[in-house]
Amino acid sequence: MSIEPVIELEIPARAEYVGLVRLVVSSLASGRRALAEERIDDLKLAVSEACTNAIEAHHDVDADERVLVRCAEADDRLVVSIRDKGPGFDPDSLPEHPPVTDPDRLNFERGLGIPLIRTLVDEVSFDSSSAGTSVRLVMFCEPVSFDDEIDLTLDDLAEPDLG
Amino acid sequence: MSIEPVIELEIPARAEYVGLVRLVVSSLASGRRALAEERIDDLKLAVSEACTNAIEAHHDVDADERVLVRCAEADDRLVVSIRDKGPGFDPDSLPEHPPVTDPDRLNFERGLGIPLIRTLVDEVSFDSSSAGTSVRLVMFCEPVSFDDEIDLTLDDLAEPDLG
Amino acid sequence: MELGLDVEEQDGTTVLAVRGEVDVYTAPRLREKLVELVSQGKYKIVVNLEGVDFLDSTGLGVLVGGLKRLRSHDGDLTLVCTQPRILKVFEITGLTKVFAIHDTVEAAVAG
Amino acid sequence: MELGLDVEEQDGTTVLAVRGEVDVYTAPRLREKLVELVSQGKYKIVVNLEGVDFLDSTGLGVLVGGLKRLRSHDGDLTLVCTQPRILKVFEITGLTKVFAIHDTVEAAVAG
Ligand SMILES: Nc1ncnc2c1ncn2[C@@H]1O[C@H](COP(=O)(O)OP(=O)(O)O)[C@@H](O)[C@H]1O
Ligand SMILES: Nc1ncnc2c1ncn2[C@@H]1O[C@H](COP(=O)(O)OP(=O)(O)O)[C@@H](O)[C@H]1O
Repeated sequence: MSIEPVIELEIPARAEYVGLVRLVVSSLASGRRALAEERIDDLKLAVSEACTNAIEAHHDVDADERVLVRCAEADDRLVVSIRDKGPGFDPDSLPEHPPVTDPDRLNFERGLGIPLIRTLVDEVSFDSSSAGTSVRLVMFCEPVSFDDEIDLTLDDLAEPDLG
Repeated sequence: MSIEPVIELEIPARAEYVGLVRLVVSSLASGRRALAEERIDDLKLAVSEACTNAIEAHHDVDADERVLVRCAEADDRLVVSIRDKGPGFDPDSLPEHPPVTDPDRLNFERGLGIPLIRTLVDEVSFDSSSAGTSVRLVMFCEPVSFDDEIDLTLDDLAEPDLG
Repeated sequence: MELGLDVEEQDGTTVLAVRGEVDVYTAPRLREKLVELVSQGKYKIVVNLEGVDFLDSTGLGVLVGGLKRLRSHDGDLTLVCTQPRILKVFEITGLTKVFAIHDTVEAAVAG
Repeated sequence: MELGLDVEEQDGTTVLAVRGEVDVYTAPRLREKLVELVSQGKYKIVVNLEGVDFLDSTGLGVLVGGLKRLRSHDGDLTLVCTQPRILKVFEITGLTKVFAIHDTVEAAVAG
């Protein structure tokens, strides 16, 4: 598997440019026959959430800062990374929401971005420090994907049929 | 007039990515109310021609080279520059085609890109050396534009009516 | 990026039809519109998402905020949505349990 | 980026309907198709550009090359195009004087 040359898109850290990032990512993803439309939508939403966070991270820092989006295409995957120079955060200690059945849930308008990202893409990793954050999203393109693996039942995991 | 922050898009020097550049430029241009749809198409075509040249300039050099597209938005204009690291050329000494009425015209499939660019945008400048070429395209966005000026007849240029 | 927001009254219910992309850039306009409607005393609101091409967590947050606001006036905010890719965002986040989501404006207005 | 190329015979003329964007990436496919048609002895070709969203100088070059090839067989390549933004490219380059450009496939086939 060779990683193909990369597309880089650098935008001002401003809300109005997130749509452009979505456009670029979904255009690249649409070029991949192996990626179903539904998964393109998933990647687009995940990238949009990560970009929104990157832009918001700069609100407290410097409005002239920029967000860098890199898209690398390989035979079997699309990798999108979103880098900001915001203050950083710890993705493993985010507050949890009350359960959706709790009336108190309505007090939380935020905090859905990262849970969405985690659900939508095949792999996500965060690299965050006080110098900034880099979020790396991976979407596999091959027909036989992650989903199939997850759908394995315990029976499938039993001893192979040697017949 | 303040020049707004810039969008940068860097692509591999490959034909398949020119469409992405068009998409980005026309998306940015569509955000400008003052720019008529027809002029967005003009800018899109001019950028596409310049990108095509940039990519072709790399064919003889290094296929791993990259093309950088920068879009700057100001109140009254959109500026798109396309930079390559190809061998450079002299835009002022390009061969001319036979007139379209000459049957020999059919022997020339190429050489239409730069004439198109010159006609389509409001301003174009080339900065070319053996280290590469940068093409800068300017499209004015204000309703009162270049076209109106060019449409002036000799009468309009006569002495002002002081009445 | 344009966000279309069209308001219509139907049988004492306010139907807000949203068109376009709801994201961090456009969601503030949706929020303002909801606040405006509540301040006009519209406490039964149906948000029609059938014309929405894209909805992110910022958009979800605005809808949650709107629901909260309306509930505090004993009102309600319900949704019209049949598009799988938009429904999916509500499903993943569990918000299908928070919002009443209808297939048609008629069903939503009938409550 | 897809380029649609559909071939149809009409009254002894070959109609090639092009859909999508014709640029440096897709133009080679258009060129190959024209070469293929000529090698099959199709010397009267109408290229229908009504489905084309974008056409650049590479596309123009391929059409000029096609016309030259057909003329050398005493054939012809004519165009169908009414879209202003596509026509404009022919006008600026003066190629409206090189190609016969028709409003409809019927007119082009009738010659
Ligand atoms: N790139 C980032 N830089 C700094 N903080 C971040 C970044 N991404 C996320 N965070 C932090 O994580 C929190 C949760 O993010 P998220 O789940 O996307 O929800 P929301 O953005 O709506 O708050 C954010 O509020 C923010 O404090
Ligand atoms: N960025 C560039 N780098 C090097 N040479 C260039 C560049 N742009 C244009 N040229 C030269 O100018 C010529 C004319 O360009 P153009 O009018 O676009 O027509 P075409 O690309 O079809 O030849 C090209 O063939 C090439 O030799």
